[in-house]
Amino acid sequence: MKRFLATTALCAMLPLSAFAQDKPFELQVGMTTFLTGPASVFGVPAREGMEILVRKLNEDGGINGVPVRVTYIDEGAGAEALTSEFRRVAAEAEVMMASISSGNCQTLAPLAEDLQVPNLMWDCGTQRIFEEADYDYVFRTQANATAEMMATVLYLLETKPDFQTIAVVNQDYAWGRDSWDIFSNALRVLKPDVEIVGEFFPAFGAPDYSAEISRLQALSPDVILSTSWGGDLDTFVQQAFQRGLMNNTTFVLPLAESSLERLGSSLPAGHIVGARGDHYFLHPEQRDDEDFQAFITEFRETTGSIPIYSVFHAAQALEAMKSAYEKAIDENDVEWPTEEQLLAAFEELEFQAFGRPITLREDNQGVEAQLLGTSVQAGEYPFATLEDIRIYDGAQLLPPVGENSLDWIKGLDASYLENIESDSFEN
Amino acid sequence: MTAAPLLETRDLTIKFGGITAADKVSVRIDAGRNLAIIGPNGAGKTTFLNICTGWIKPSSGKVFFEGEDVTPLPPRKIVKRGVARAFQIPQLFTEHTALENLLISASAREGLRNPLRPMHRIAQRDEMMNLLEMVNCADAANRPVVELSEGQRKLIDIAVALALKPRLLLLDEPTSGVASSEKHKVMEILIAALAKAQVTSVFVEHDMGIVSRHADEVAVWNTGKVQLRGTPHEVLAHPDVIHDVIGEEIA
Amino acid sequence: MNLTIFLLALFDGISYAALIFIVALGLTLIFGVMRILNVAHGSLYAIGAYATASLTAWFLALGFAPILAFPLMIVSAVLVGVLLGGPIEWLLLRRIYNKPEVLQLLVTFAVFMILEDVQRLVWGTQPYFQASALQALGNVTVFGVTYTVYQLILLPVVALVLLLGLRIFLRHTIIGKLILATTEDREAAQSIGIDADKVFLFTFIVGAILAGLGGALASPTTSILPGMGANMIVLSFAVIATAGLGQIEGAAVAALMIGLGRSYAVYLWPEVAVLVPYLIMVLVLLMRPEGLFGSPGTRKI
Amino acid sequence: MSLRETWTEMSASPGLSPRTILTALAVLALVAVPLLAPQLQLLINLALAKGLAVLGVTVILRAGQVSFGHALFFGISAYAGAFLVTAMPGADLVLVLLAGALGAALSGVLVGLFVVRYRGIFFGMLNLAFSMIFWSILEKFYHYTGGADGIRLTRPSVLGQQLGRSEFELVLFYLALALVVGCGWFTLRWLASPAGQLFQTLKTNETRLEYLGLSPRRVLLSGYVLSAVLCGLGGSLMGMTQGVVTPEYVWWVRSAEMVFIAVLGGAGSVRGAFIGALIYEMVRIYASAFAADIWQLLLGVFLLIIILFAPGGIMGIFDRLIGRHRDGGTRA
Repeated sequence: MKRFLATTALCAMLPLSAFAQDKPFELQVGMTTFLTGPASVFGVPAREGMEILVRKLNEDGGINGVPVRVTYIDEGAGAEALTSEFRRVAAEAEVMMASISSGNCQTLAPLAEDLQVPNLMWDCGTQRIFEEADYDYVFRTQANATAEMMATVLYLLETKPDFQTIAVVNQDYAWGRDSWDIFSNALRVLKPDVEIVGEFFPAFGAPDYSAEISRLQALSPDVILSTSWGGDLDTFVQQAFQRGLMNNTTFVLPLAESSLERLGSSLPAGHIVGARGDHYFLHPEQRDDEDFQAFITEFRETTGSIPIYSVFHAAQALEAMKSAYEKAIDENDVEWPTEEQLLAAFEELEFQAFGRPITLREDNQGVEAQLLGTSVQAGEYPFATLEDIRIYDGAQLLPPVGENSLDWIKGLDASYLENIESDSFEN
Repeated sequence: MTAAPLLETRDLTIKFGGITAADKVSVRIDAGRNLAIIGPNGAGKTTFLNICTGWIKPSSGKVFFEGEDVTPLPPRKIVKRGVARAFQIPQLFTEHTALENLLISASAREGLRNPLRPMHRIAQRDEMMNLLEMVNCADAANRPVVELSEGQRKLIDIAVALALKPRLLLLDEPTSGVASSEKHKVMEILIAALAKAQVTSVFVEHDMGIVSRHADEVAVWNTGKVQLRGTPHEVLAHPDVIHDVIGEEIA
Repeated sequence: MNLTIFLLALFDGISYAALIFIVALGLTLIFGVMRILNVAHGSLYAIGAYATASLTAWFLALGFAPILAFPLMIVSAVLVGVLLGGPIEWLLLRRIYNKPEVLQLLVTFAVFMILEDVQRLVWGTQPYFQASALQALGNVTVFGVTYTVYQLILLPVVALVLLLGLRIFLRHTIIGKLILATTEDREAAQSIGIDADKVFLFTFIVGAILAGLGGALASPTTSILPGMGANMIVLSFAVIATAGLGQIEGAAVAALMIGLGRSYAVYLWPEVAVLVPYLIMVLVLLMRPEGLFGSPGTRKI
Repeated sequence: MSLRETWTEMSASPGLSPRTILTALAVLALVAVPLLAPQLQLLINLALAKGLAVLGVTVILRAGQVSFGHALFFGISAYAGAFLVTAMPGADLVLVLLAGALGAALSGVLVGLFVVRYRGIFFGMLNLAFSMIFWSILEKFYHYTGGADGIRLTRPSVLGQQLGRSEFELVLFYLALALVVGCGWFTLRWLASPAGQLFQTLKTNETRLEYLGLSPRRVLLSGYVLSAVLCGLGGSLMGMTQGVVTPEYVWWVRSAEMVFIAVLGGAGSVRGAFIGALIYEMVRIYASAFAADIWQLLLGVFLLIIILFAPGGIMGIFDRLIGRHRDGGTRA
C-alpha cells in the first residue's frame, strides 16, 4: 500500500520526479530463499554468500554511497506465508529477488509484475516463465533449464559419443519432469539411435532407491541421467555407488556440483557433473583472480563449506542489481535512479560475477555460459573435483527470443553440433 | 379368527462362546397384553430384547413384527416399524439436557429437516414437556442428563423411547435404579400412559411386586429358554419359579 | 515378469519392509498400550538417524574402527528414547490421558513441530550421510545384481529379532505381562497394585527407542535431512492402520505388503509406486474395517 | 456443552448478548480493514479462507470425530477452480466458486460414503489416507496437474469484468467476508436445528441414535458433506487469493493445521474457527518473518500452551473473561 501511495504521489509529481530521485538512506532488497525444507541446502548457503557479499559491498561504499540491506524471506514456510511476506517486504523494498523454487517463481513473478516492483529471478530454472508471458519488472540473472540441459547433452555427446542406452532417475516434480523433457527431446534430435531403457520418477524426498537401483542393474544402461539435487541426489548416488552401479555406467548429474563436498569419496571418477551455469569454486578462468580467491576463502572460513552454484547465483543477482543502478545513475546523470530509469538500465544489461560476463536478453532472460566437467578423485580435496572442464557460450544454448524451447529443440538437427563453441580445460 | 400377534419369535437360537443365550425361543406377544420377563441373571433376557430389535442376529430362528419378518433388519428399521426400546443402562445423549433428549427423539420421529428452525422451537416441544412431566422429571428438563440421578436417567430413557410413539415398547429393568419408595408410583404412571397411548410393553423385571401388579402375563427365562409362561398369579406361585428366580432375587 | 525379476523385487521389498516395520513397531506398541497415536514418532526417527550419523562421524574421526557404528546405533536409539521419549511422556502426555483423543493427537503434533525445528537448529539443513556401517558389511551379488549385505540380510534379521523379542518380552516376562494387563484394563491393573504411570512411561520409552532405532538403522542407507520424519510418520501410520492398531505381528505383515507392493510397482508400474501404501491401506480397511488383525469391539448395552 | 452454547447463542437473540455485540463489532471491524489497515487485507483474506476450512473441521468435531484429511476437500475445490480457469480463461469468479463447491460436495459424498463407517482413530486415518492418495496423484500425474509446482489459477473475471489485482483482491476480500458471515450464520443455525442436533448426538450415543430409527452413518454423512463444502469454499478462496494451487494444499500437515486451528479457537466453536484462523495466521506470519528459523517451534509451543492451560481454546478464555460459564448457560 505504501508503494501504491508512493506511486500515486509519484504520478502527481511526474514532471519533477522524472528528473530527480532522492538518494535513499539505504537500498532495501527482499530476497526469498529456502531457510527450511529440503531445498535449504541451496537457500542457506546462498544467504551466507549474500551476507558476505553485501557486507563487502557496503564496506566499499555501497551503491553510489547507499548501503544495501537485504531482508530474507523463507520459501519453505508455505505458499501463504511466502506471498504475504513477499508483499510486506515488497512494500518497503526497491528490488526483490525471488526465488529458488520454480514453482515459487511462477507465483511471485506475476505478483511482482502486479505490484510493479523490479524482481530478479535469481535461481529458479524453469524456462516457461518468459516463454509464456512478457514481463516488464521481472528479469532472470542466470540461464534457464533449457541452456543447462542443452549444455549437458552437448558435453555428453562430446565426451562419450558411443553410448547406446540411457535411463533416467529424476525427482518427481516440475524440475525433474521438465529437465527430462528438454534433455530427451534434444537427445532424440541430436543422437537418434539412442535407446531410452528406463524412466523413473521416484517421489521427491524418497529415502530409498533400492528397487530402482536393482532394476537399473538388471537393465545396465550405458548412461544414467539424474537431475536430482540435495539429499535426494546424495542418497541416490551413495546407494548406487555402494551397490557398484557406478562401475560400468556413466552417470550424468547436471546438479552434482552442489553435492560434491557431501558425497566425498562416494562419487568416483569418470562421471559427468554440471553446475547449472558458469561457476565452480575452482573455475579455470577465475581461480587466479584475487577477488574470486578472496571470496572463496572467506566463504569457506565462514561456513566451513565450498560455495555451490546457488551462492554464485546470489552473487549474480547482487551484481546485476549493482550494475543496473550504476548504469542508470551514469546514463541519467542522477544521484539515484527512478524506478523507470532502473528498469531501463536492466534492459540489455551486462554484468559479471564469478564467471564470464552475463547479458540480459530482450525477453529479460539471462544469457550465461555453462560449465561442465568430469569427476575425478585427485586427492587434493577429500571429495571429487572436476577435470576435462568445458565452458559453452550461453547464446547458442537458448532458443531465439519469443520461441518455445521444446519447439526450438524439435526443429534442430545434427548440423547444430557443428557450430557449437566451447573452451576446454584440463581441470 | 385371531389377529396376527404384535410380535412373534420362532425358534430363536444363539450362542456366545459356550453359553447358549437363546435356545429355540418361540414367544408370541399380543397387542394390549403387557408381558413381564423374569429369570436369573444370564438367562438370556437382554439377549432376547437385542434379537427382537435387530441389534444381534440369531444364528437361527426368526422375528416377526405385525406378521412381517424383521429378522434381517437393522434396529433403526425395526424402530421405524413401531418398536421402541428402553435400556438397562440408560442410553442418553450425555451432552444434552433432559428436554433436549426428548426433542431429539421427536425430531427423529418427525424427520425434521429444516436447517433454520432451532430444535427448541419445534412444534413438539409441549408434547415433550408433557412426557417429561408424566415421568416426573419436569423439574429436570433443562439440566444436562449427566447431572441427574440414575433413576431419573432411567425414566428419561423410557420417555425418549415413548416419544417415538411406538406400538411396542421393550423395557429392560425399567425400575432398577429408581428409589424403591417410588417404584410403584412410577410404574403405575408408566403403565397408565402406555395404556392410554395404546402401547404394548414387554419388560424385564426383577421386582416381583411390580411384576405381579403390572404385568398381564409373565414369561420365565432360564438358560436361554422360556421355562414357563402364564398369568402372574400362576407363574409366581410355581415352585420352580420360587426356587430358581424369586429365591435368587431375595438372596 | 520372469523369476529373476520376481526375486529381485522380493529382496528389495523385504529390506524396505524391514525398516518401516521397525519404525511402525514402536508406534503400534505405544498405541496398543496407551491408546495414543504419536505423531512425533517421525521426529524421533529422524533424530535417531541424526544422532547415529553424528556419533559415528565423531568416533571415526577419533580413529575408531567403522564396525563401532553398530553399537553406536543402539546407543543413539537409547538416548533418543530416554532423553526425548521419557520427558515427552512424563511432562506432556501424562497430563492429557483423560482428555479427548483429538487433544492427545494434537499434543504429539505440537511436539512434532517443535522437534522438527530443534533438529534443524542442532544439525542444520545440510544433508548428512554416514555409510560406514553399510560399507563395513560389504556386498553380495545375486543374479548379477549387487546388494549390500546390510540391506539384504542385516535389516530383515534385525526386524525379525525385534518382532520375536517383543513377543517373548510381552508374553513371557513379568514386565511384559504387567504391560499387557494394563493394556487390557487399566483400572483393574491399578487395583491389583500395578503402577500404570510407570508402565506407560516404560512403554513410551521403549516405543521411542524403536523409533530411534529405525532412524539409526536407516541412517547408513539414506541422506539424513530435515523433513525425513514427516514422510516416515505417514508411512508408518499406513502400516499400523492396515495391520490393525496395536497389532504387533500384524504390523509385520502390513509392512511386508507395503514394502513388496512398492518394489513390484517399481518394476511393473513405477508411476504408482508412491500410491501403493495408501491404496493398500484403503483396500484393506474397505474389506476389514478394523485392519487386518484388529478385532471389532462390540458395545455393551 | 457445545450444544448449550449454541442454544444460548440462539435463544439470546434478538436480545443483545455480549457475544452477539462483539461478533457484530468484529464483522464491522473486518469490513473496515481495506480502508483502515490495507497492509492487513491479504493476511486477513487468507485467514478467512482458512477459517472456512476450519469451520468444516469444526462441524466434524461436533460429532466427536477428527479428520486428519480434510485438506482433501480444500485441495479438490481449489484444483477444480484452477482446471476450470485453465480450460475457460476468464471464467467468472462465481463459476469458479461454484465449481469448487460442487467438486468438494461430490468428493465429500464419495469419500463420505466410505469413511462414515468408521469412528475415532480409524476415521481420522482413513481421511488421511484419502488425502494422501489425492496428494500422490497430484504429485505423480505431472502432465495434468503440474506436479509439485501446481497449476496457476489465473484471475477470474468478476461478473464479466476483468479486474486489476488490487480491485480483484478487494472483491475477493469482501466475498470472503460475506461467505464467512453467511456460512458461519448458516452453520450456527444448522447446529441448533434438529438435523444438526441429531448430527451432534454421534458424539455421545450412537446406539440411541440407531434406536431412534436413524442411520448413524447417514447422519454423519450429511454433516460430512457440509464440512466438505465448507472446506471447499475455503480452498477456492485460497486458490484465487494465491493465484496458484499446489499439492501442498492437500498435504497432511495442512489437515493437521486445520484441526490445530479448530482446537486453538475452541474445539467445536463456530466463531472460534475464524478467531483461531486469524490468530494462527498472525502468529505464523509474524513468526516466520521475525524468527524465520523457528516459526514452527513457536507454533508448537503455542499449541501446547493452549491445550495444557486453556483447553477451551480462545473462545474458552473469552467466555471466562466475560464471566459466562458454559455449563451454566441454560440454567441462568
